[in-house]
Amino acid sequence: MTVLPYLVAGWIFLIGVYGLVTSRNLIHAVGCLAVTQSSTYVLLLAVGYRNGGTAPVFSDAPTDSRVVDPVVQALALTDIVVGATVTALLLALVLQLRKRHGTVDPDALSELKG
Amino acid sequence: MSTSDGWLAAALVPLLALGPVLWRIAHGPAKDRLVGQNLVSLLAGLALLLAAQGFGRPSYTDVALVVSVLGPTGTLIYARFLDVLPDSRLVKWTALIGVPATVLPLCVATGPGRAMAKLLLVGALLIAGSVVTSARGGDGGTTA
Amino acid sequence: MSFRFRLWVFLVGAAGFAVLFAVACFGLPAFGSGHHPYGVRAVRASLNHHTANVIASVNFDLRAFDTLGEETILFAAVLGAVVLLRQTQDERRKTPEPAVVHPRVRRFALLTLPLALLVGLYVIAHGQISPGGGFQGGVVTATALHLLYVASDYRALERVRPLTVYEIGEAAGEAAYVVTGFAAVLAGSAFLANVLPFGTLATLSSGGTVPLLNAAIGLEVASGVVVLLARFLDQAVEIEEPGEDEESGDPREIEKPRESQGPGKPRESEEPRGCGRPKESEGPEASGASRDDDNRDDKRE
Amino acid sequence: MTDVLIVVALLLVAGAATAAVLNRDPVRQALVLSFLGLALALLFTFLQAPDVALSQLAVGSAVTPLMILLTVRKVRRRSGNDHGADEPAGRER
Repeated sequence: MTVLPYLVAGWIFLIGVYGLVTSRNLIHAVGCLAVTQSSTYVLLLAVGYRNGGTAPVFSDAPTDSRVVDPVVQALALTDIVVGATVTALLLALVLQLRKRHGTVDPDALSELKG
Repeated sequence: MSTSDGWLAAALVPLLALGPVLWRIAHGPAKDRLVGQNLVSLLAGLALLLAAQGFGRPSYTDVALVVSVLGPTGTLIYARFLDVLPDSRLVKWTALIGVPATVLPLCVATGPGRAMAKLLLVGALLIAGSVVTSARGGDGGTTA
Repeated sequence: MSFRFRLWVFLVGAAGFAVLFAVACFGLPAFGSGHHPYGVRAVRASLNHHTANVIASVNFDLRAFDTLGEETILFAAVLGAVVLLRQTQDERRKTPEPAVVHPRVRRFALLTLPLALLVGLYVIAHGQISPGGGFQGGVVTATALHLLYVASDYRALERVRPLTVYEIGEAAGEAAYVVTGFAAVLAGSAFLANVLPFGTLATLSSGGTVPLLNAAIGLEVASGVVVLLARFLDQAVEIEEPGEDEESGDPREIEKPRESQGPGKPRESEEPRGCGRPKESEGPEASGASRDDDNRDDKRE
Repeated sequence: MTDVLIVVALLLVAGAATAAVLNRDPVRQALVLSFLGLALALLFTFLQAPDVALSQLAVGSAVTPLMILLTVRKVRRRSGNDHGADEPAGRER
């Protein structure tokens, strides 16, 4: 239990990169990138967790309760939304590629180049 | 085992049920995948409600509230794109039995007040969403 | 770089990463332990500013300048996607057939729509008190709006969704954030400093500038996601490239059991109505170009 | 008890991530990604991060898969021409 969350984060990262490397479809590759991104959230929140802690939101908890680390949560929170818009940008690029070169296979694209 | 542990143990039930559902989503035919997606949001909503009670933080129910709103929306959008909205007795009965079985004890535990109103709202949304997206003859409509 | 070679490079790199990462994991403080000096200080600072939700306080008060950066990335990403997905000269719009929706689905969607929008706004508005905030609530609101698409069809969504307003809304959100920052400067403090009275803990008006910045972000994210989804929907449903021939379209398109559709329901006929079949204006070249396209594709494969 | 919940959610997330990568068809992948989004939201709630859970829920369960589906739809509208360019079956080399 002491390292399991970290190892899971590492596994998600590796499997996501594996998908990126072996992908034959850019849309699939963008999905794999989204998976890879989620490994960072898991790692960040795992680092910030404290046994017996509760969320650092004091509307329904006493202000002296033991809380988990809010800083990493703030980092992960903004990154998730910004990451989604970046995913959208990548998908827009895929659509452009498709329009210009008629394919979404990265290998076929590099063949086109020469 | 304290009461809060009891609630968390109850949250484990829908959580463990998610495992087989993942298998169906990853390997099943198109119809099963949509049923799976439907079931996932229902089970996740129940697990979140129970966990909120188990952690003693009523404000966590906000997450369940968002699940109950976005879950059926997501299913209907998928149905629109895949042109299929299968009727599923599994989802329907899970909702009709699971949601009251979860929400009513939670209401008893929280007692009357704003928190209880929110619980009932989430429960109603979960039931309505699941029934609409799983009843016989339902259809996401054709794509356009 | 061949596929096999690439895989080998990955495997070597991944093995190295796995070993180093595992070693690093055992060097980290055990899960659930350790002390968090920044966390403790953030909680203290947040309570000093009467903000119940410490995460909102970190985002919109302690690290407000960083959030401006994040917001700008979001703005730029949306702008980039909009530019990439605009309608080019050789593309034409076609009117999609109105969709046939089961009345029960329609009723459900129309009833849930106001509720879903309300939930989104609630999540934004309660950002400084309970879990939630502009980032999350913005996305929820934007997604909720698409219940309308589920309820009837894309045309209906377009009619009630003036896109320009959302484009302006996105820019206004970004601008409001910067203006709030400069207002602090005018008040004789630092850029984005929290200069307003803090109010009482756990009320809607607590937290000084936090609710303002929160609302600005909520506006920007909601508008940004609506604009993004609108562009993607435009591309997928309405805009048609020259040579995009629906009838020879892939029958496997997305595996769909046709028979599951109700009887008498017309299969969505995507063929453009009246206007713009290849006989008109740019038609011949267009279909010719597409044929060339096909040949090239065939040779390549 | 919280630890048990966290471990189960972690295993679900790891499984969903693996399934999302190994499903080569983007439409299938989109559905698995939305499962991954919900599983992550559950994990984040158990890690006492409801704010992050809300964010992940909104983005991961609806917006990202929807955009992937829309892109697939646009790309496949023409794909009767080049056989199998988007189809996972046709591309073992």
